Amino acid sequence: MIDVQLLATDLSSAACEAFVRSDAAGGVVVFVGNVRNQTQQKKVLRLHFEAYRPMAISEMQKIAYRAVADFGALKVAIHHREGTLQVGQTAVVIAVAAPHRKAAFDACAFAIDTLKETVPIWKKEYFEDGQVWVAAHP
Amino acid sequence: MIDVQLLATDLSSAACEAFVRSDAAGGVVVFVGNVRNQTQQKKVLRLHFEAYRPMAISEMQKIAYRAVADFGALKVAIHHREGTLQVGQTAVVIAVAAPHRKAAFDACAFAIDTLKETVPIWKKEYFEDGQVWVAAHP
Amino acid sequence: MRIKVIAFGISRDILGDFNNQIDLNEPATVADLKQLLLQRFPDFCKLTSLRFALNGEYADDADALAERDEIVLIPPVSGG
Amino acid sequence: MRIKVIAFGISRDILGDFNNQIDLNEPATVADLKQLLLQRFPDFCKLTSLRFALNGEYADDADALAERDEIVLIPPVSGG
Repeated sequence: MIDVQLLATDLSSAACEAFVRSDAAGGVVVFVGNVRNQTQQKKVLRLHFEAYRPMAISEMQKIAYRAVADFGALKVAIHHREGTLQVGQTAVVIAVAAPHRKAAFDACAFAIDTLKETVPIWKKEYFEDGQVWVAAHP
Repeated sequence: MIDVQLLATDLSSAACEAFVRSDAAGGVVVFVGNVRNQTQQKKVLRLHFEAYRPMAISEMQKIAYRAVADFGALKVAIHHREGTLQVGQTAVVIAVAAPHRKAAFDACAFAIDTLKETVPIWKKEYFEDGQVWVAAHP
Repeated sequence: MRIKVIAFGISRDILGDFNNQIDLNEPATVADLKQLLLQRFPDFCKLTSLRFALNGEYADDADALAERDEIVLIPPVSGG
Repeated sequence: MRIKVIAFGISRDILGDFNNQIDLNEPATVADLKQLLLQRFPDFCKLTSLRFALNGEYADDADALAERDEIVLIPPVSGG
């Protein structure tokens, strides 16, 4: 019912969408988070994700199960990258299938919102003049 | 900026996602609508879409432009099927890219909600014991 | 004035083997056409809605009709 | 009681070449550990938040610590 992975290789939104497909699912919503070329008007060169692996995976699994239990999702895939990413590369893919589209939209938005709050993964952004751990300081 | 198509052949969510990708887009949301195996507890065998083609395309273009103008989307792809579809096949794909995820979610949900209200495409569902034009009657 | 209406989905079923030519007194509006259709084909009354497109755009009831317009009956849509 | 803390992201930078071993009087809670860390490494006070994980789950301030626990500092996360 759920497929959660923390990967050091390129993510595939097609694989996530294929996992959640079923004949009972009328609506599939896929969120793809990519590395932007800038953040607050500063040019981003690349970024690096580091994760507390076992807990990152267990927290993503909790999110996926809540998408099923609380939102009525049928299947959920969450794939997150670790390691170094270039601009344009995919950092996260979340695919949610549900009988109807509203549940799929709500569950997918819930999943990415919660992932950004609870999953122990840290992003360091590299600029031309330095680097910063994202969100560390107010 | 937009890619709107009404197709008699299999839809590709990968093609829609690839169209909307850009280095400035941090969030991509893709909605995939598939043919369910049942509707209101009745087993669906297949369905058939018919469209008033020129207006269906122009109404989908309006939706895509509004996703850009009103929701801040950077790029939008809307591909819709016509003809006969089997259970599990894809009826519609909507991909929206935006700098941030909330705009991408809101624009994608707006697009599919509005498509279902305004685009002149009609769906006939085939059951074991008959067929019906969907939504025609209260 | 003779008007030709194009029908899709259930509206084509309701018109049946009707030749889709309708005679209206000039000047005529979308509302006049709608009234005539509902009288001659009462099954249209059972639909959730019935809209009209004039030359590829949704029409208002007050829009005037002309002989060469492309007039399309739009029963409830169900794409997606 | 000697506790070993594991640090990720900016919390590893803040601890620097510190050996990550911390001595606490028993019984000790997450709140005690947090207080000690904030005193010895004031840069933690500048963070938006600092949470702790105990054996792979988020811990509450009142949770008791034991020597063999896996204690991980969780500065503001930024996945996705």
